[in-house]
Amino acid sequence: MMLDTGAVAVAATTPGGAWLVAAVMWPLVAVLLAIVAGGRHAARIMLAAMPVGLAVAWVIATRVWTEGQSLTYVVGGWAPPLGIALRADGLSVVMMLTTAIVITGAGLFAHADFAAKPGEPETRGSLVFWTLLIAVWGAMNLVVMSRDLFNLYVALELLTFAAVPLVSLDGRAATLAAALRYLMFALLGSVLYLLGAVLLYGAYGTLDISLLAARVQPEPVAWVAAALMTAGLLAKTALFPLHLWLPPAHAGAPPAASAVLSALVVKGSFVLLVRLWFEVMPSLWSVSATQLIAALGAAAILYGSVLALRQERLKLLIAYSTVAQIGYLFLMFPLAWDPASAQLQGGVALTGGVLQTVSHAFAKAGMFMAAGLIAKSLGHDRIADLAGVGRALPMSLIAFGLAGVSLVGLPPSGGFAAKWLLLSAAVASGQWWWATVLVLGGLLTGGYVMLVLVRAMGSIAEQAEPMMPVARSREAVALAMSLCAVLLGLVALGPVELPALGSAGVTVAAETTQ
Amino acid sequence: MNGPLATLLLGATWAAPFALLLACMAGAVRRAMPRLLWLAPLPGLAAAAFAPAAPAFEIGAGRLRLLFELDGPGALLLGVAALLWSAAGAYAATYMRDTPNPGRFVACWLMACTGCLGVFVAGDLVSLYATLAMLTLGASGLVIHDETPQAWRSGSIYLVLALLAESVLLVGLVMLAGEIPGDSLSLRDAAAALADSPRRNLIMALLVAGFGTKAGLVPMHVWMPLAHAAAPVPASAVLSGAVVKVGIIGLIRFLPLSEAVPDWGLVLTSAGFVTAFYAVAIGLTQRHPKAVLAYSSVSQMGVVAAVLGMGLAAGDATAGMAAAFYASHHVLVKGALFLSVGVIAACGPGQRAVVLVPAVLLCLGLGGLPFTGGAIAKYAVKDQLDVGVVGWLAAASAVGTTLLMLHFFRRLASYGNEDPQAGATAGLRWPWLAMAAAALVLPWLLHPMTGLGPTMAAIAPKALWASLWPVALGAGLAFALRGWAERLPKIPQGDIAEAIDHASRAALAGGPLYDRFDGVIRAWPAATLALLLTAIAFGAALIFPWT
Amino acid sequence: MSLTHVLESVLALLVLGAAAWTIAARSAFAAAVGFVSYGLLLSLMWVQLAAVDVALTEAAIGGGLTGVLLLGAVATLRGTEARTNRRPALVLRVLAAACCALVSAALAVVVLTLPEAGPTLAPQAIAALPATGVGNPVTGVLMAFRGFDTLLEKVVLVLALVGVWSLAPDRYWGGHPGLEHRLPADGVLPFFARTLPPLGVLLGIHLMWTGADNPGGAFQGGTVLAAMWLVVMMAGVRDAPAIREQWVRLALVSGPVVFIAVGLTGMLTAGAFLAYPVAIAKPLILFIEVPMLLTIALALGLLVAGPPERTADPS
Amino acid sequence: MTTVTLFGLCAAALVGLGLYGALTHPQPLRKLIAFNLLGSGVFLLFGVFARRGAWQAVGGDPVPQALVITGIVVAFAATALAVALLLRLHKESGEATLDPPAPAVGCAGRRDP
Amino acid sequence: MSALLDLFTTVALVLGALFFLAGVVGLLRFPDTLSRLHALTKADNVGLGLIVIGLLPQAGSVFAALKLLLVWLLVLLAASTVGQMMARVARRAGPPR
Repeated sequence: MMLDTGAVAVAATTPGGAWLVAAVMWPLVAVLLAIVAGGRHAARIMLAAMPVGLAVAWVIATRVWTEGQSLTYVVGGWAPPLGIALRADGLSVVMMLTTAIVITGAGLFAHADFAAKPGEPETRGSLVFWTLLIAVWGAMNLVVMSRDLFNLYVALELLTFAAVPLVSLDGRAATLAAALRYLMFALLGSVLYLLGAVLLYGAYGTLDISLLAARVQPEPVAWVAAALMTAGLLAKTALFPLHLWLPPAHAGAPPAASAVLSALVVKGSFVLLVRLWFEVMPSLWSVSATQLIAALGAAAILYGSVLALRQERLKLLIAYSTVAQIGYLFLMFPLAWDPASAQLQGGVALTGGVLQTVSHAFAKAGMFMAAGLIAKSLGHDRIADLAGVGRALPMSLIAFGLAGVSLVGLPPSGGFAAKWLLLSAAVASGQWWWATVLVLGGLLTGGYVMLVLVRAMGSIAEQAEPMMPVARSREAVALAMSLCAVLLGLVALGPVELPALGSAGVTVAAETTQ
Repeated sequence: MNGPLATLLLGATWAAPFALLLACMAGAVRRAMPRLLWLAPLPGLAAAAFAPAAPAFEIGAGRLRLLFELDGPGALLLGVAALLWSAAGAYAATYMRDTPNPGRFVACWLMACTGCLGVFVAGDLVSLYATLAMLTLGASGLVIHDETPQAWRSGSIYLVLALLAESVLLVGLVMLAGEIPGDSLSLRDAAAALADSPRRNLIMALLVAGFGTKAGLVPMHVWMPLAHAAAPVPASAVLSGAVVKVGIIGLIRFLPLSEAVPDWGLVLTSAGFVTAFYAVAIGLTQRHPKAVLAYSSVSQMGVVAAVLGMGLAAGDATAGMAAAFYASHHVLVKGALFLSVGVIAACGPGQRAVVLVPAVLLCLGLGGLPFTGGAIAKYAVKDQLDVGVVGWLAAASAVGTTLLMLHFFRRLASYGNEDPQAGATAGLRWPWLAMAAAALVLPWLLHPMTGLGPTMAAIAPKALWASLWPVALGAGLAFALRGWAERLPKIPQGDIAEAIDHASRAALAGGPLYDRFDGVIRAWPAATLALLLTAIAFGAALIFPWT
Repeated sequence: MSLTHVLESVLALLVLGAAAWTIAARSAFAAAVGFVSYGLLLSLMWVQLAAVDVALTEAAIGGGLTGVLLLGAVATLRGTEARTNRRPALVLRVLAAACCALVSAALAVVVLTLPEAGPTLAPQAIAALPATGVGNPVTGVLMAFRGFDTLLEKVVLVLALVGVWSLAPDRYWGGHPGLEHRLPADGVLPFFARTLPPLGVLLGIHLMWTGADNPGGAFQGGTVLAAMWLVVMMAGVRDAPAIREQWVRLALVSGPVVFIAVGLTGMLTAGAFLAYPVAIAKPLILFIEVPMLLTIALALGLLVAGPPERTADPS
Repeated sequence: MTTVTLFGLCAAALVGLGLYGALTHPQPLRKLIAFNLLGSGVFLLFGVFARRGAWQAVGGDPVPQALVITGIVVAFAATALAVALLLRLHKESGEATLDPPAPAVGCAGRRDP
Repeated sequence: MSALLDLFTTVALVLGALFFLAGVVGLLRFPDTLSRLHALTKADNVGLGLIVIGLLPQAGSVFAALKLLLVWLLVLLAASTVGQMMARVARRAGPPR
């Protein structure tokens, strides 16, 4: 078949599209600059660059909001399928803002740990940490904006290569092993993804998401490709039972890194998965496929929560909670399945899923930072011996508690809004079993959050060695993250029409598919 | 007074304790807080007094519009609950003076207070759920406070059951929200939508289960005896007095009382009476006065549920108010009696009269002794309970209550401090006496405002006799059986809670199994194999759509 | 069945055989050797597929650098081999084999079902090639149509290098990478390492230069340069540079930096990021490829050399 | 059987072989080698598709060929990072294995006294 | 003329192939490392040399011819070096098993 661009209009750069280039390029420039300038200046460069990143993300977000349609940029002026297009739709914008806020928070939080002391020579941490942190930012921006499956492959690898060394930053054998497991498994995942992309190209002669959306047919090649890509992305997202790498990696990394890994990195591949299911091949899926992916999600919720309850160390508990919370993201697929048109459709369910992604990002960032401070101050993070933390670090504990409020899904947190939307979608589509899972998950989550809180508020008498003081400013950062998670609900259900945002990408896709 | 000031009071009802809670972040404030606890509920009291019909206090916009407003029953319960919270707060300032970890106590206290008072003013589904959740978290903290094994067990059982109830409620509320036309989430619209919703039975089942658990209807009553016995005295006072009413107000708000729903009415009524008698029976076997009181609370909530059930069956809109009035009397009495337990524990032989004289009045009052607050409370619900066999059941439950309360009285009397020097400080004595007086007098003053008929009719000879004979009978029985109490079987607190223990123990025993399983599936070959199997499964799912 | 078919079939069998050997070999060393030969055979396949550029790359990387990397690792890890040979349970292995076979089968089905002549972007690429000034369509794709990918790929290289460096023990940070070979300066290897590079460098630059119109390009050239440099380092003729050296850092980022700079000027001069004004497209591309050659050579070399393992101060 | 089909099937087989090695080999280094086989199989498949796209004078679709070159580089970077990690792990622990010593979770029994 | 050249090429190639064959046989049959090495390197160098010489007439341009020679040169250099190193290793390793 020769290439016919079909009904799809050739992607063209929209006014303001240049901002997308800025969003991808500034982190790269910052990284390269830091490598040259060396660790002595890396922290300064990054902190200087962060406002830029926030500003760029904000500009793009406001433009998409106000104009109500997505921004597009055709790189090099070579339109797909030959070239590569970037596009910022609602989903991208939400993720970009989240990324910007979380990484900025992580940077501020980590400054005390990794900023080079004046007058001293470059150290390992001072160069590596900042370089990789900003690289994660850039990779995330690219992952949520790129429209080309191969370009996305490179972006995912960029994300992985930036994330893995963050895990083993402290160089202990345990974290090195965790990082290696993470890297190997992620590589397997991305190879499967690439294999699927290759098949799609072989069958349809393009890698552009919009063009593929118009061409994919329900036939063996598409099925194989879809299955492989889904499995690969699930591996990178650490959905049960593919979570082998997550707990040790996220629990072993430095707090700021854990925050970024848990909050953002696993979401990169998830966003790509959403694009794949909702945009590239919304009509390829079936009841059984959507039920299957949600079943994995449900298993993750229950399994992860139970194991979180059983952990003895705080950071491991939080890591397993991530395993569980990732599960929630996948309940939206069967709820977004529209039997009438036999395809996935954006709407309440998708909005709920996106909301869960974002609120979990903030909550988990706040939780890991709080846990990091607690561990730093106690010199350990054994849950059994947390007594007295409530008195010593009230702010940190409140940060943890508020994050927990969002994870449990209590109003007005973003977690509640997400849960509410997912529940109402489940009720509306009469899929009771998923509603039950949502409820049970909330119960278990409440269990392990309360466990930590009560322990931490225990009487000081039990508490042995004195605690190290931690900087108030760092506690404030953790608290800010958790507050974002809690207040997100007000934004989400409030005036700003996040639902429209969340599904904007899908509506656009729908236009292109018809 | 219905101006903006009144509206502000509605907001302040929960905002004031919440503000104090936030203030606890500062160490200095936290240390001073026990002495300020009694202030927290005052705005709520004022709101109940001055703003029962004020326009709603709103925050937020769009789909998330939080409403706070009052209706008749809400105002009534809010008022007495606020009074109890205030008195118990003052009491706690003394009682908890040298407890370990006062910081956690005040934090949990204020959290529970915020939630509890918030529920009474909550005007929409979201704020209702939010305040319920906050109440649960704070209350479980209060139960666990002493950190004894018993406290841990009670606290965790309470937490599990409460969260379970809230989850059930959440599903119900979400379904209800789906039934409401438009974007509104306000309780009024919700209740209206429920009345004629195609899925009414399911939603009703969820709501009754949820609020029933909160109100401690059998068999979901397990948590009450445990929690109320384990918590520190002032905490159990508010838990048993005010917090339990959260379930009642929930039922009042959502049940479509204005139209007859006989089947659900029957369900509720029978559940109520079963609870009432079962709790009396178990309560008689208890030793610890707080446990006895807790069981009496269970039984009284059963009576309230029966009232609502009858109202629902008959489509009698006034049942809501009647139930609220009966419940509000219970708030005062139970609060007072729980406080008395702490007082008598501190009183030497010399001072017991200060406790026992009012206590006996309150006990008999709960049975309906004429001229006590209990009499008017009973009188207020006669429209619902004086019909046919139900009337006899109600009278029998009054007898049982008298019996149970006298049993409590004897346990209380034997609970005193033997040290002749010992004496209860003013900080304990006055709140108790204040509550006792309120319990005896306040219902008479409140009744005229409820619009449940002429108050004076309650002291007409016929009414007097109707409320006297069950008390007399109960007292007679108590005297006749005074020896038997020792011979009754010893049933542990929270009777069937043992079952829960077994279940949880079994679950925990399975624990190491999870760990081993996790170790297995997280080993490399298994995990990578899982990766391939996932891919294959999705391939299969795509080839066999199974639509 | 023509001769080419026979040859191709033989080639395919050889490749599969080498692969199977690589998987099944008992010792890791044998596996590594097997992988190198596999890489070389595979590059022949690429030639058969009319993809000489890829063949060059595959030979240089698959046969060359990866081989060096693996052999070095094998030598270090030889001690642990005996300890870490607990194969998974038989049932797991059988299950794994079944699943892998299933995946292969699915792919085979796809290969067999797809039509002989597939969709292609060749017409578009050829049509657009004049605008880039280069004659080799692959280079056109790499440097123009999908220059964005190439740029990111360079950043990936640099980032991976940072990741490798991050594995240095703190005390050696900024120091020299591991390989240190104290050989007699008059040994044959040093002689080799002195004689070969001039030719190799010539070859590398030639590859880059010719890449514009014929098979080859900055990447293949850079790989050859890296190989030369590794020979020199391994022979101990020159020590690996300390990673804190300013020139190392500068040379490392020079490629992507120039690429980005040109791309940004493209926004002004050619109306899009990474677009070239048609008139000077080819000179621009060559101008980018020079620093890119440097970056690739340095990055590949240092990736193989590994993290710093000696302090920077002369010892 | 044409070149395209022949090499296509060869690629499919390579993918299976690579997967099997990556799954079952106890030594991380061998897994890594297998992973490289797997990757090259995927690239070969891409090359086959490129060949299917031959057009007039052009022997194959240049876009996949270029992408394969990029892919090879990325795969090499990944291998280098993994090898470095493995060697450092070996230096720290004296071992080189991916399977964790024991699941790092504890008994929850102690939680409720 | 060209026919002659073709003939020359063919002969050279065949001869070269024969040398390779000999090298392989030697590699397989000779008793110890050193002699195997001897067979391999010598045969390969000469064999490749013959092949290159045989191809020279076919090379389109002088430049191409030079490239061919360069290839030979490189192989000679590499083979001699590697052979020397292997020999050293073999000697250090002692008598082959």
